Amino acid sequence: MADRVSEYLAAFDDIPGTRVYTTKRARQGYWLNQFCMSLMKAENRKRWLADERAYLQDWRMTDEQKDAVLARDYNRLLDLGGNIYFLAKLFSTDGLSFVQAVSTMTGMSEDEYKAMMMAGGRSPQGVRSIKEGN
Amino acid sequence: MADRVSEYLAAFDDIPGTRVYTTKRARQGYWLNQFCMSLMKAENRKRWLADERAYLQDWRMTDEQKDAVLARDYNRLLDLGGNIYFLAKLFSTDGLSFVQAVSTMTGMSEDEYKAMMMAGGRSPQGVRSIKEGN
Amino acid sequence: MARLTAGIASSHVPLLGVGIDQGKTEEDYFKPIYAGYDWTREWITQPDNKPDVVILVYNDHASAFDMNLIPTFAIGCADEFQPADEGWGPRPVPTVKNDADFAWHVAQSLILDEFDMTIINDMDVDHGLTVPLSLMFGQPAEWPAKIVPLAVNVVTYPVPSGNRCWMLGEAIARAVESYPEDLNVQVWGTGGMSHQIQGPRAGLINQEWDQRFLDDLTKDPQRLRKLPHIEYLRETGSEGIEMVMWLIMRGALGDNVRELHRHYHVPASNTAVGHVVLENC
Amino acid sequence: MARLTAGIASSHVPLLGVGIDQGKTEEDYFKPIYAGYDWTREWITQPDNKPDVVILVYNDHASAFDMNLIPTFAIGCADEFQPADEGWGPRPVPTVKNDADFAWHVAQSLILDEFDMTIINDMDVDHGLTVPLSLMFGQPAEWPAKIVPLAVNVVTYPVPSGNRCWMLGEAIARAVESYPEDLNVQVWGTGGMSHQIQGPRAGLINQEWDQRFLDDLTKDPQRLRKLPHIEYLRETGSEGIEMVMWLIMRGALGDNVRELHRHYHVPASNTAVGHVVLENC
Ligand SMILES: [Fe+3]
Ligand SMILES: [Fe+3]
Repeated sequence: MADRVSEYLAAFDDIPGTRVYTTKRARQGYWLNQFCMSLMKAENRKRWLADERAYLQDWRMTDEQKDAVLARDYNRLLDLGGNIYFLAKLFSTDGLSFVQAVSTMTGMSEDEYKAMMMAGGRSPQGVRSIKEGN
Repeated sequence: MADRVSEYLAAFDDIPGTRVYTTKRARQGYWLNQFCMSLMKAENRKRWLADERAYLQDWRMTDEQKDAVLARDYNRLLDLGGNIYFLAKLFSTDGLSFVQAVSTMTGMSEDEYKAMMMAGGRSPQGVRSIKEGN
Repeated sequence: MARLTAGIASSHVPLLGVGIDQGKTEEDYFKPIYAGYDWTREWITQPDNKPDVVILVYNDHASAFDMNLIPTFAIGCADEFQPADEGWGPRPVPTVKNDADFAWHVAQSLILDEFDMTIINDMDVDHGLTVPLSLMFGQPAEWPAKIVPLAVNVVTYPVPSGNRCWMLGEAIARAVESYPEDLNVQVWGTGGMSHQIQGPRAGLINQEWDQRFLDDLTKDPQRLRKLPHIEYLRETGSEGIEMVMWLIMRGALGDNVRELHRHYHVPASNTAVGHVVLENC
Repeated sequence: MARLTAGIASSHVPLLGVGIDQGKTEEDYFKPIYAGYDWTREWITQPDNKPDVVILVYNDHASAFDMNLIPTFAIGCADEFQPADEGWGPRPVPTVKNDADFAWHVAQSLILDEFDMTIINDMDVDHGLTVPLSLMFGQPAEWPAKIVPLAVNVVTYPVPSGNRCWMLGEAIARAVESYPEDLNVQVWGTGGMSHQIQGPRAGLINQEWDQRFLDDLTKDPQRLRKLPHIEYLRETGSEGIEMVMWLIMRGALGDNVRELHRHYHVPASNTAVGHVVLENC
């Protein structure tokens, strides 16, 4: 029997500039995402803001994940298994809106990104498939 | 459309000497069962054994449920929404085995009940259906 | 006998909750977004249209469920649910009250229909559920309807297929029809439309695709039912996948439906806002 | 390619764990119970029969799941699971190690097959899972196979139908066959047979019914697939319903199976112990 699961997942890698949150990413990012969840509690946010490095010591994340958290490098965090809804707890704690945080992943300035959205958003033209180049 | 759910559930009431753990019972027994779950932790078992009445004050159970817990009246507890797997935490904390606790619901002594089991258990003859009397 | 009278779909962008909670609805940015809901806020107060119960299909955004628990379909059967603290404090909106008798009936009926539901009795509900309530009902002291939360996993892949969502909708319709009490029941599908909030391609919006999706909710729903996940992802952005939840709402309605109202606006935050009100013909 | 080589069914009576843990296996009461597993403990050590992975279908008995969370079908995808403290301390048995790559593959395949699985990444496993391990593997320092826990709700009604369980078994077979690694996979169904551990009717045992159920696992499995819940309850006691989990194991095997071994004994605690080893013809 063909491996439907692999076929299903393989197509996701063909989408430009997109990391679909597959179970592979979910496993890689387990502790990273659980760390983010901890920031849903006000007392944890306080401890985190007081000393980020100390707070991270309690979490079984890789050094790469910790560095990317400290750097707020969201594309890197996605590559390391972070999920945007979990990462949202991190940028919300920083007081960033979704638009502000999301813009940091696009290579645009916040204003450029906002202007693109106001003009109707990013066109799907050319960014549907790496293989098809459409 | 006929109410399949009601039809499905109604049949359960026709079984002699049996309380099927329907969602109705699950709702009625919610706090009773959650109280039982708390006894899975050693520190809670210790507090419970030290002062049962005091321990029960923390739980939003009805007075009937509390009295039945204190009396270890398992048939009554089933009627009040208890589920046997949850109630097992209570009789396990008392050091009772499943056979010992279960025998208290049958109107037999523990020895009589054990003898029945050794002889092949209770026959289904006559206790399949209240309506059919078989 | 309970009656399934209408289906509503709407985006559930968190910013739209913020806009309402902070009194910004008249600002230039927000005004055209909220204006598209005026029709519905009026319509839904009419005696024939006011639901007693809403089965509110939404997804949790890492609020009630973390990586330790990923239910494909979860139904909330508790008496009430509190707004979640998503990292900036809970929304100042009323407690969500359930019709627990009805919710348990639906849960039971769905399991008898061979849907592998997870029953949840203790959870907070996030913007996915509370923002549509604010959009449809405004800012009342109490929500004017009972709410059955039905949470769908659209975060960790594979999420349920469009076909499975549609079938769940059909089973919801059977559950409603078989409930003896006389209730006006609506099913709401939330999330969508185009949006991608991650990676270099973030900000993607596909108005053409979205409008065709809205068209086909009435014209060719069977096409939508068969759309594979990859099409949502390529065409509408990674978070556009939330639209599979609209198919639960659509599957719960009959073969033929009438579109009573449509609203489409770009942007709200990173998202294309879509909203329709449908009734059975 | 992974191969589904055999199915095993067994009761999971907690007392049988106690008997092993407390070294009572040679006592008069226990001896004939455990003797029926000798054949299997020998068989399973043979190179052809030793599973690399067991998909172990069981139910949680208010250990990992309380009334706040009732998943119809839950699959454990974490790397390991600890024996639960069920009220008298955890059983002194090895940690249960998963093949997480395989478990996630199965979970994904089942969801693509339109089963509404709940994925669980943090849970303790109770006697429902650990007693069959002890019966089949004895008391090793480490369990000799990786275990995928598959928990089924058979406590709060409605539980999944026999038909749905059977279909889940078929989908498990597809998941196994589509896994690229060369693994010997077994599916175990646990629980049952006749027992009722509550109410005045407690202690019910229906040997005739149980034996016919065992017969029809090979002779007429389609009859078993269609048995309604009420028949299990009336005929085999309220906890006899656990046998629907055997149908997941049976559904995962092919149309024709051979019974390699059978064991049936009354009583263990309140329960009729049943055990079979099946392989595809
Ligand atoms: Fe959303
Ligand atoms: Fe059991």
